[in-house]
Formats: sequence, C-alpha cells, structure tokens
Amino acid sequence: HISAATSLTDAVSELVINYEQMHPDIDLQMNFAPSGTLAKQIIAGAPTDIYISANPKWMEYVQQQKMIEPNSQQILVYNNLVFVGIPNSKITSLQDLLTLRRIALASPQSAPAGKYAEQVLLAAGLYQQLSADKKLIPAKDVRQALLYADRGEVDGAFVYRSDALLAKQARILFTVPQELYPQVAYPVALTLSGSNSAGAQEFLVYLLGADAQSVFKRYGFIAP
Amino acid sequence: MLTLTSVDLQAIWLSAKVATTATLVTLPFGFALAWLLAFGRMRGKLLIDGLISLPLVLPPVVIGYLLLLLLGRQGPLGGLLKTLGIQVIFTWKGAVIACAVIGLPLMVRSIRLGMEQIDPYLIHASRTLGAGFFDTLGSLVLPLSIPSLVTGGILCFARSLGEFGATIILAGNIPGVTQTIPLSIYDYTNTPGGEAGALSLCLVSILLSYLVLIINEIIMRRSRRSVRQLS
Amino acid sequence: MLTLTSVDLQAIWLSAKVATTATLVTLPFGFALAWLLAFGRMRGKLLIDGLISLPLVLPPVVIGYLLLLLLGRQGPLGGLLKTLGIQVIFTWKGAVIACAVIGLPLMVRSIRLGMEQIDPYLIHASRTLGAGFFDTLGSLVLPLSIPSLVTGGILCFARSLGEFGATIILAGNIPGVTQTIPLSIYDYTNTPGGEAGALSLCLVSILLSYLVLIINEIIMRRSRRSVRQLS
Amino acid sequence: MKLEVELAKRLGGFDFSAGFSVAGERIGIFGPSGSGKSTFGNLLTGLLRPDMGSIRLNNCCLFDSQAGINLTPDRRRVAVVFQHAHLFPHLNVRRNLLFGLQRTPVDRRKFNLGEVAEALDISPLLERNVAELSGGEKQRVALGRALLTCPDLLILDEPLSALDKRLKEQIIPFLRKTLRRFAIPYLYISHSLSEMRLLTDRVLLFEGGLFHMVTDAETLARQRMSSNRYGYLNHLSLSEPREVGDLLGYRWGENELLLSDHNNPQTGLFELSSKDVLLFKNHPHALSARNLLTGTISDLIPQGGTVGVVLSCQGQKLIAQVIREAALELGLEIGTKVYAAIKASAFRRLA
Amino acid sequence: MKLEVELAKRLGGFDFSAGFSVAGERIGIFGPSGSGKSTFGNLLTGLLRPDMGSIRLNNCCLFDSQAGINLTPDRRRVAVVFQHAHLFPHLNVRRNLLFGLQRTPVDRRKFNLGEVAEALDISPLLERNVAELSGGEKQRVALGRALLTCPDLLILDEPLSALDKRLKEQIIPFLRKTLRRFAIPYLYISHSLSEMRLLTDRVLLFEGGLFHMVTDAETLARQRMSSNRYGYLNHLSLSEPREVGDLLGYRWGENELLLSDHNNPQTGLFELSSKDVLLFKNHPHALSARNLLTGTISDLIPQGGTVGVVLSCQGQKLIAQVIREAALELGLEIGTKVYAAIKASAFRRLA
Ligand SMILES: Nc1ncnc2c1ncn2[C@@H]1O[C@H](COP(=O)(O)OP(=O)(O)OP(=O)(O)O)[C@@H](O)[C@H]1O
Ligand SMILES: Nc1ncnc2c1ncn2[C@@H]1O[C@H](COP(=O)(O)OP(=O)(O)OP(=O)(O)O)[C@@H](O)[C@H]1O
Ligand SMILES: [Mg+2]
Ligand SMILES: [Mg+2]
Repeated sequence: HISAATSLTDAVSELVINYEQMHPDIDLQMNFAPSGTLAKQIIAGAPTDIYISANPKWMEYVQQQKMIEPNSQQILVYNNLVFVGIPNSKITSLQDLLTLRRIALASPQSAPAGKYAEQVLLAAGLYQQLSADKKLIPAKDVRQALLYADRGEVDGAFVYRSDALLAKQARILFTVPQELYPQVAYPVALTLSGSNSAGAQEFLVYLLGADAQSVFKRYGFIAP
Repeated sequence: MLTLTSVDLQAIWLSAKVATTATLVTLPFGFALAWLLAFGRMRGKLLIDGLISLPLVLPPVVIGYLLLLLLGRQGPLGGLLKTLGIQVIFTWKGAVIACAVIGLPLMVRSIRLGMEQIDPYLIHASRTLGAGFFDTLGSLVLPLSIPSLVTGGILCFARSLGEFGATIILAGNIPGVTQTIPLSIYDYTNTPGGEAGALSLCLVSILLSYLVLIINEIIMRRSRRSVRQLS
Repeated sequence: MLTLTSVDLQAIWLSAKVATTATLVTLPFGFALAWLLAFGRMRGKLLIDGLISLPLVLPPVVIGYLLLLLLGRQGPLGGLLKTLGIQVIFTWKGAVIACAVIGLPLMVRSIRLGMEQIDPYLIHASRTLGAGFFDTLGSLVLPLSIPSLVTGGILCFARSLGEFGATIILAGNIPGVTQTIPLSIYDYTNTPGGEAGALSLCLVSILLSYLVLIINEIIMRRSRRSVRQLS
Repeated sequence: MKLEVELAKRLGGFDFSAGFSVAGERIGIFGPSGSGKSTFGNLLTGLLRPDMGSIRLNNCCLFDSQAGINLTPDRRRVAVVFQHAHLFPHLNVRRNLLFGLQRTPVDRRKFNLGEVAEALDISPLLERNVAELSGGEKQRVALGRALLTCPDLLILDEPLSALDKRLKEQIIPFLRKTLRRFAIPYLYISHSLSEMRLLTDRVLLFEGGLFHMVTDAETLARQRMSSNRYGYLNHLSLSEPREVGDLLGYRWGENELLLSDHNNPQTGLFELSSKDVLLFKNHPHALSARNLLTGTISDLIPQGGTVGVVLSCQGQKLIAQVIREAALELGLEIGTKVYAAIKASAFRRLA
Repeated sequence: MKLEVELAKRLGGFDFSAGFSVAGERIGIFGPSGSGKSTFGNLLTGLLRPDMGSIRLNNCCLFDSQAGINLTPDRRRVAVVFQHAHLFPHLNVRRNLLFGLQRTPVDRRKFNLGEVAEALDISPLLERNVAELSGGEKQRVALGRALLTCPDLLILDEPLSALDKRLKEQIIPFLRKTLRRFAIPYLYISHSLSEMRLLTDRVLLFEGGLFHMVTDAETLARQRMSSNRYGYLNHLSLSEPREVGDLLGYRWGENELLLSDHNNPQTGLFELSSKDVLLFKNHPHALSARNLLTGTISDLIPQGGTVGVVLSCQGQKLIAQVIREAALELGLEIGTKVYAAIKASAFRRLA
C-alpha cells in the first residue's frame, strides 16, 4: 500500500507498473491524495505501508503521531519553483512581476508551493507591493495555479517545475533562484506496518534506486 | 472555543452573502424550470432534466473547470462579459455563479416535486375564473409552491455554504475577497494543527444553517393549510 | 471519443455500485427520518433536522474527515467495527458510507416535502379502517410517497456519482478498489494530457444519470394518479 | 346563449359522445350517476380535451379538432362550480370570492361581493381560512366565487347537494333571481327534478355517456308523474294576497285560492302536488278542503296505473292525478266538467 | 350501542361543546349547515382531539382528558364515511374496498365484497382507478369500504347527498337491512328528515356548535308538520297484497288499503303524507279516493295554521292534517268519529 502526494501521480504510477512487471507476484496498491489527507488517513489507521509526502511538514506531523518508522525516513526527490506564463511575455525575472496584473500561486496556507512562493516574494521584497495591489491570486494548489496561467486568466503563476510540464500554452518564463526559498523536498518513509513488510522495504529501495530516479527526472523532479 | 480571526470573519460574511445571493438568484430560474418540467408538454423534457442535473452528477471540480472554460477570458461567455465590463472570475460573483449552478438541480427537483402535487382542479378553477396562464402561475402555483420553494431554497443555501470544488476554481481562494468558509476550512485543515480554526468555522456554518432552518420552520408553519392533528 | 482503459471501466463499475448501494441504503433511513420530521410531534425536531442537514452544510472534505475520525482506528465506531471484522476505511464500503451520509439530507428533505402534501384525511381514513400506525405507514404513506422517494433517490444517486471530497478521505483513491469516477477524473486532471480521459468519464457519468432519469420518468408516470391535462 | 356541440371523448373504458345544438339561458343536465354529466362539463370548460369534434358557444368556437382550435379556459368565459368546492387553500374566503371578480373587466361586473355573500349567507365567514369551513359553507363560497365573474356561461355541477333544506330553499330563489336579472346563462347539473323545474327551461338528458335528447323539466315531470313520489307538481303563480279569516286568499287568474301559509303574504310561485287535487263529479259537501274550483278537462295523460287530468280552471291550467279505476268510475273525459278540491295546506311556496 | 359524551373543542372562532348520553343502534345527527355535525364526527373518530372532556363508547373509554386516555383511531373501531369520499388514490376500487376488510378479524367479518358491491351498484367498477369515478360512484365506494370493516360504530356524514334519487331509493333500504341484520350501530349525519326517519331511532340536534337535545325523527317530523312541504309522513307497514281489479289490496292491521303501486306486490313499508288524508264528518259519496276508513280522533296537535289529527283506525295510528278553520268547522275533537279518505295513488313504497 503506497500513499503518495498527488503531484507524484504520474511518476509513481509508472514506477509501480514497472515494478509490477519486474515482480509479477507482487500487487501494489496506490493511493493518491493531497499530503495532508494522506497524513490524516494514516493516523486514522488506514492501511498504508509507504508514505510519500510533498513536504516535510506533514511527514513530521505523522512522525509525531508515531505512525512511521523514523529510521526509514529520507528524501525521495527534490523539486524547484518556476514562474510560468504565456510564452511571448517579456517577463524574465522576479522584478518584472510588478508589471503584471495578476499572479497566481498555490494557497500559502494549504500548499507548500504557495508558502515557498510567498517566501520568495518576501525575500525579493515584492510581497508588500503585490498584495497591496491585490495582484496575488491564491489557488487551491499548484495545479490550479497552473491552470489559471494556462488559460490566460492570470499573467503568470508560481508552480513546481514538475507541474510546469503539464502546461499546454504556458511556458516556464524563469526559474526562481534557489537561494530565496528552502529546497522543496519530498520525504518518503515506511509506516509502522510497512516496516514489518519485506515487500514494502524492497519497493522503497527500488524507489530510491537509479532506475526510479531517472523516471522521476523525466517528470521534472531532481534527484537528491 | 470560538476564536475567530478577522480573516475568518470576512469568510463568514462572504459565505453568508454568497449563499444568500446564490439562493435568491437561483429561485426564479428554479421555479421556471420546475414549472416547465412539471407541466410543460414539449419534447425534450428529459434532455432539459438531464442538463439541469449535470452539476449534481459531475464532481464539483469538473463543474468549476467547465465554468472556467465558459466564463474565462477565452471562453465564449467570458468575452461577452468582458465587453460588458463584468468581471466574474476571481470575484465573489464567481462564487455566486458556482454555487447557483451547483444548487440549481436541488432547487429544481424540490420545486417540481411540490408542483406535481398541486391539485389540477385548482389550476383549472383559476383558469375558468379568468386568470390567464401567467396570472395563474403567479397567483396560484407560486403561493402553493411555497413549501417546495422553501425546501429548494434551503437545499441550495446549505449546499452553497458547503460548496468548495467549483468555487475555488472559478473564484479562487483570495482571503477577504473570495475565500468563503469552506475555502478557509480547507486552508486550516491543510496546516498541521489547524483543526481548532477549522472547527470554529464549521460551527459557524452549522449556526448559519440552523438560522435558515428556523426561518424555514416559521414559513412552513404559516403556509401549512390544514390542521394536521393525527393520532 | 469514448476510449476507456480497464482502470476506467473499474471506476465506472465501482461508481455505479457505490451510488446504487448508497441510494438503497439511504432510502429506508431517509423515509423514517422524513416521517419523523413530517409527522412526529416530539421536541427537538429542529435539532434532528439540523443534524441531518450537516453533511450538506459542511464541505464534503470536512464530512470525510469527521467520518474518518468516527470510523478510524481510534474512533468510537472504529473499534466496534474492527472487533466485528469490518474494514471500512480504504474499501468500497467506505465510499458507500461517505456517499450515503452526503446524500441523506437531500433524500430526507425531498421525502419530507412529499409526505407533507399527503391529505391528512387519507391517513385518518386508513386509521379508522383499522390500519395501525405502522400498517398505515407501509400501506398508505409509503406508496403515496413514491414520487418523493424517487426524487430523493435520484438526488442521492446523482450526488453519489459526483461525490469526491468525502470519498477520497474515507475510502482513499485506490485504483480498482475505491477509485470511483470522480476520483479517477481527479487523477486524470493531474496528468499531462489527461483531459480526454476525464471527458470520457464525465460522459459516462452523464449517461449513468440519464439512465436513472429515464427510470424515474417511468416510475413517476405509473404512480401519477390523475389525468393531468391542463391547457 | 347558444351552444352547439359535436364531440367524442374516450376516458379509459368510458366513451362519451354528444351532438346537439341548444339555445336558452337556463339549461339543465339530467341523468343517472355515471352518465357523463360532469365529463360534459369538463369538456366545455376545457379541463378535458375532446378526442374530436367541436364546441361553439354563441357562435364563438371554443374547440374544433379539425381547425385546431382549442381556446384556453380563461378565454372561454365559462365559469364552473365543481362537484367538490376546490377552493384556493392559500386564500381566505374573501380573497377566494374576489379571485374571479378582480379578473373581470369592470364593465362586466354585475354584482359586488357584499350582495353575493349576503345571499349565500357567508358574510360572517369572509375572513375565515377555507380549511375551517363546513361542507356546505365551502360549496357556497365556490358558488359565490363563480357567480362574481359574471361569465358568458356558468356550469353548476350539483351545487346544492351539500346544502341543507333551509339553505337550498333560500338559495334557489336567489339563483333564479340573480341569474335571470343579470342574464347569466347557465348549465345546471343535478339529480333533482324539482331544481330542474325551478331553474331550467330546457333539459339535456344523458345516459351511459351518450347525449340522449333535449327535453324540458316540465315534460320530464309529466313523464315521471306516476313514478314520482309526489306525482306531478303544479307550479302556480299567485298574487294579491288578502286575509280571509285565518287564511290568506291569493289571486290565481280568475280564481281565488285559500292558503294556510301565513309567514310571507306576498306574490310568489307556489307548488301543488297533482295528488293533492281531489276531483268530484258532483259538488261535495262538508269537506275539509278549503278550495273548491270548477274546471273542464282539457287533456288526459294515462300513465302507469294513474291518469293525469289536465284541467282548465277559468283559463288556468292545473294537473290532477287519479288512479285509472277512479277515472273510469267518474267518467272523466276530455270536456267533462269537474270539481277540484284542494286543501289550504297543500300549497308550498317556492319563491 | 351506548355513547356517553362530555366534551369541548375550540376551532378557531368556533366553539363546539356537547354533553349527553345516548343509547341505540341507529342515531341521527341533525342540524343546520355549520352547526358542528362533522366536527362531532371528527371528535369521535379521533381526527380531532377534544380540548377536554371524555368519550365513552359501550363503556369503553375512547378519550378522557383527565385520565390522559386517547385511543388511536384504529383501536376505536369507529369507521367513517366522510362528506368527501377520500378514497386511496394509489389503489383501485377493489383494493379500496378490501382495505378495511383485510384488517378486520375473520370472525368479525359479516359481509363479503361481492354482496356489498352488488348492493351499492359498483360491481362493474371494481377494477377502475379511483380517479376515474364519478362523484356518486366515489361516494358509494367510500360507503362500501367502511361497511366492510363491520365496525362497532359507523359514522355516516351525509353519505347520500351526492347520489341521484334512484340510487338513494335503492341504497336506503339496503342500508336499513344490512345495518340492522348485522347489527352495525351507526351515527347518521344528514340534512334530510326523511332519511332520518327511515334510518334512525334517535336524533341528536346540534345548533351553532352546541348539542341541543336528544329527540327522535318521529317527533321532529311532527314538529315540522306545518312547515314541511308534505306535512307529516305516515309510515305504514302493509302486508298480504292481493289483486283487487287494477289495484292491490294490502292488510293494514284490521283494515284493507287499496294501492295503485303495482310494480312490486310485496309486504313493505309505505309512506303517506298527512296532507293526503282527507277527513269527512259524514260519509262522502262519488269520491275519486279509493280508500275510505273510519277512525276515532285520539289526539289533536295544533301547529301553525294547521291541526294534526291523530286517528285510531281499528287500532292502527294515522295522522291527518287539516287547517285550523276546517278543524273547527268539522267540529273535530278527541273522541270524534270521522271518515278518512285516501287516494290509492297517495302511497309510496319505502322499503
Ligand atoms: N379519467 C377517467 N377514466 C375512465 N373513466 C372515467 C374517467 N373519468 C370518469 N370516468 C367514468 O365516466 C363515467 C362518467 O363520469 P361523470 O363524472 O361524468 O359522471 P356523472 O354523470 O357526473 O355522475 P355523478 O352524478 O355520479 O357525478 C363514470 O362511469 C366514470 O367512472
Ligand atoms: N379548523 C377549523 N377552524 C375554525 N373553524 C372551523 C374549523 N373547522 C370547522 N370550523 C367551523 O365550525 C363550524 C362547524 O363545522 P362542521 O363542519 O362541523 O359543520 P357541519 O354541521 O358539518 O356543516 P355542513 O352541514 O355544512 O357540513 C363551521 O362554521 C366551520 O366553519
Ligand atoms: Mg358528476
Ligand atoms: Mg359537515
């Protein structure tokens, strides 16, 4: 039983199919939902062996509830923040954002991507100005922010690199300098029940292996 | 227990405003559509019926997405709205539209159910007494439909209070502007330890809906026509 | 246009199963509760009414979360279920429970609306003819409530087809096991180029609900009591 | 009012069909239970749509299946009092009454609410909720509601059967008067021959869903003389009452009749059963009956075991009824002169 | 059946209150429209709950506000035919009729469906939908439905007012017979004095929401002799018919009466208006009336302008009615011997 954050849906699905082909006797069940939902499910006792969160916060939360094997926790992949928008735009750096009318980002309260974007804007000293002008549009999650940018409802959006690949019309306008925000990490861990399962441990090893990492890379993630 | 931040208060006010407006906006449409389905004799009733039910059948997120396509900058209606200078997306009007569309099927079904119980002889009596079609609609069918209008209104209002999926797509999650209670709760529950805030807002939602239920009871009691004293 | 993978087919089958089961499970509860609210003379009616409306008022995610707390390992009902060997979380039964709870308020309101239109003299006639309380309920109130039961059933079924928030929390999003159509659509919209798949599933949802509407029309026409021929 | 009808309608296993043309202001519809009387009313008002045929009212086409005409009920100007009252449950009595009135052009209005409420004895109920009315009260409100629209045709479907005798006796004269005064033509559906005679000039007979024939209540009454409880009821117009001892003397043509009805010494319409007229060949003496008229037999109507004897008393017509044997014994023949004895208490005021 | 009632109920502006005790199998309820007759029925069956008081039926307490007793309607075993039929719309006629029967213990069942349907002339309608019935048909089904439960008390609220005369005449004897045969006690609410006389032994008078008094239809009929259309109606039990020429001779006590009713030469109950009895002091000759009885005056009932003359004819009682003046002139006094002339056509078969 693998519970993975929504943003990993494609990558993990592909890995699971690959793995099942390699080990026909093994049947893996995937469960994709927002990290917070997964965390609560695990705490409520939902059958889960491996938990992949989209941010360390929820991993910590689950760990505090003593539902995972602390030693198994490690970083699966990294991601980074980019700014997307309509291709012919003249936007090439953070400073150009002030010229835009509306900028989407994931909701800082509920999505880590939003939090990171907020930190970036604060660090760049743009936050005051943008929020005073009500130019910031918080969306439900990164995907929705991307959707807005893609449909031209906003002039640009902060999203993860991995998500930016989903865009049809919008393109990456620039990559946000890493020094402005902490690294975006996807921690993985075995749950208590998973630590007793050899299959789960084996799959975890596979996930961290080179084959798997190359797949993640294809989907825009960065290997640790 | 009930500790509300100013952003929470804004969300509550916004939710009340959106739910009320959505309900009021939907009522006339619901009434007209219910009438069409209950009494109309045109072909394609089933088609209309199905179309109205769509927002119920499809996940709200999909509805939100479809509305965004329709009303967005590049959408067929979006252009029209833009030339009229009406901004729907990312405003509370967007939330109202989302809630109205989601609430419409509930409204129509309820009103229709009530209308179909109206004694056809009463309608006929009204017509023979010289009341034309619309006159009868207004002076007989409408007042006799009050219980079902109220039921439909409550369903729509309550559903609007809880509507999340379509609203967040169409209106965005802008604190103080389009962040209704469910959106605010969403933010809370996605923060480890945000349960208290979420709970407070849930309680407020419940209180709001109770308020509506009480108003409902009062209206119902007034319009109840006969002594209902059964042992 | 309609290209369905085997996972899609599983989702469709699961959705149909979940929505049907949820509707059937909810019907008797809905009937009983509606009766209580329409005819009951106990105190605290408003309280029950409000309690039933909760799943409508609160965002589905919150309902899902509350159900998870209630039925989870540490929840008051979870322990009980565990000793009975019943696993609800992450199974299709969880999805049924989520949909049933979400659909209940729609069901109860509709049935109640229908019941309140029943001529009290008919009920009295039945009682004086020797039919006891439950007898009258079964042989008079129930058949006369068929239109409203059908309306309630349709609302519940349709809502179940579109239910996302509570299901994903209580039942999880496990392809082939608990992944209903809305959850599958969710996955598709999170996949590059998934629009086609999402669209196909939306169409299937719509087809399913049309099927139900047609069945509804047939039942309604049968139970319609009087010639309804109005000019 | 002229009504031309040619229509057919199938209702489940019941076939209705009628084709006739009738003119008059006061038409009755008579027929056994289930013969299609209410169905006919519903076809006229537009509640039911005929399968085929046409309906013309005063040369205005209400329905024509071939021409595709089907006037909506509100444009037919045909009001109706249904067998059940069907009052509007959300309006009180006053507003039920006003419903039609307010939708009637001011120049067509012929009554006001007060008048009608007074006549129907519902003035004290005006502010009541309709759920709080008794059966008879409901029916009276329905009657008032329809009357107040002053329609081109008023259909009354057994409007009086829920009323008690006192009210019936009160409302019939009112109906006669107002319907006539304001020239509201009507179709009166009823089981009561006596209501038919008082309220209609022509009667349409229905049987088993078929229109049978046009006749009139008078003829029906004569035909049913032998089977009817009280034989044939003579309707006598009496005038100029004056006191004669304990009794009242009324003018009836050239004759004076003595009546014991003291309540209301006024010109009016009175009813006298054919069975209350006793015939003598010779002058009877020491008789309790107060009236003794002489008359000549102008016609004899043999029917069942009895014979209706049509008398001409100084130009006034009177029908007596004797059994066949008595008729033979007394040698009653057309032209015979006889004495007719009538008790003073045999008369009954109708209006 | 014994009914003890002591109750009060306020309905909006209408106050109902009644306190009496009455025993009998055939009780009538009489009173003007709006006097509370239906309200009383509803209180008995349990549709309305009295504000206070008690109801006891056959020493079984149905309701007692002080003791906190309020039997549910299904445990009262009181069936009711409402003023409007209130048939179950989802059942066809047969299943409406069976509804109560199926809920009656087998040992209590006294009729079968066929019998009742036959008597009410609804056999051809059994498979019909109730929406497809005429007004009269609906009411007959409601009557059958209640009859088939064989209740301890049957309340009939104007059950016949929607029926035509032919049916009324057919159903009244059936009601009399079956209700008596199977000893179903009933409360009969009606405006019709004649139904009261035929169907009830005792009558409760209501007026303006108040129980007024217990009386009987016979007394009411005598009291209303002068105001009633047909005076007082004698009910005569006639037997042993034999042919006498064109007529039928019936035994009436020691007397023989000649009747022109030929349809049904059978023992039965007949009706004769007091106004159809002509009194002579001396033997009248050459009279069209076929019957001449001798009798002695046993009582005189002066009323209005008329006098009811109670005759004893060979032990049989007969009431004639003459106007006051005639009574004086003929010197009618108690003990006087008179001749009573009655036409053969004056009799009407009731049952
Ligand atoms: N919708 C229907 N479907 C089938 N049969 C019907 C329908 N409506 C009425 N009928 C039948 O048609 C016949 C005529 O009904 P209608 O109501 O016209 O009678 P009516 O003459 O008014 O009788 P009543 O004096 O009892 O009111 C009845 O036998 C009735 O059962
Ligand atoms: N719920 C109520 N609220 C107020 N008044 C009522 C209510 N129900 C009945 N009444 C009044 O009580 C009075 C008695 O009504 P009820 O129906 O008992 O009369 P009834 O004797 O049966 O008359 P009818 O012969 O016309 O049927 C009427 O004047 C009626 O208006
Ligand atoms: Mg009829
Ligand atoms: Mg009554």
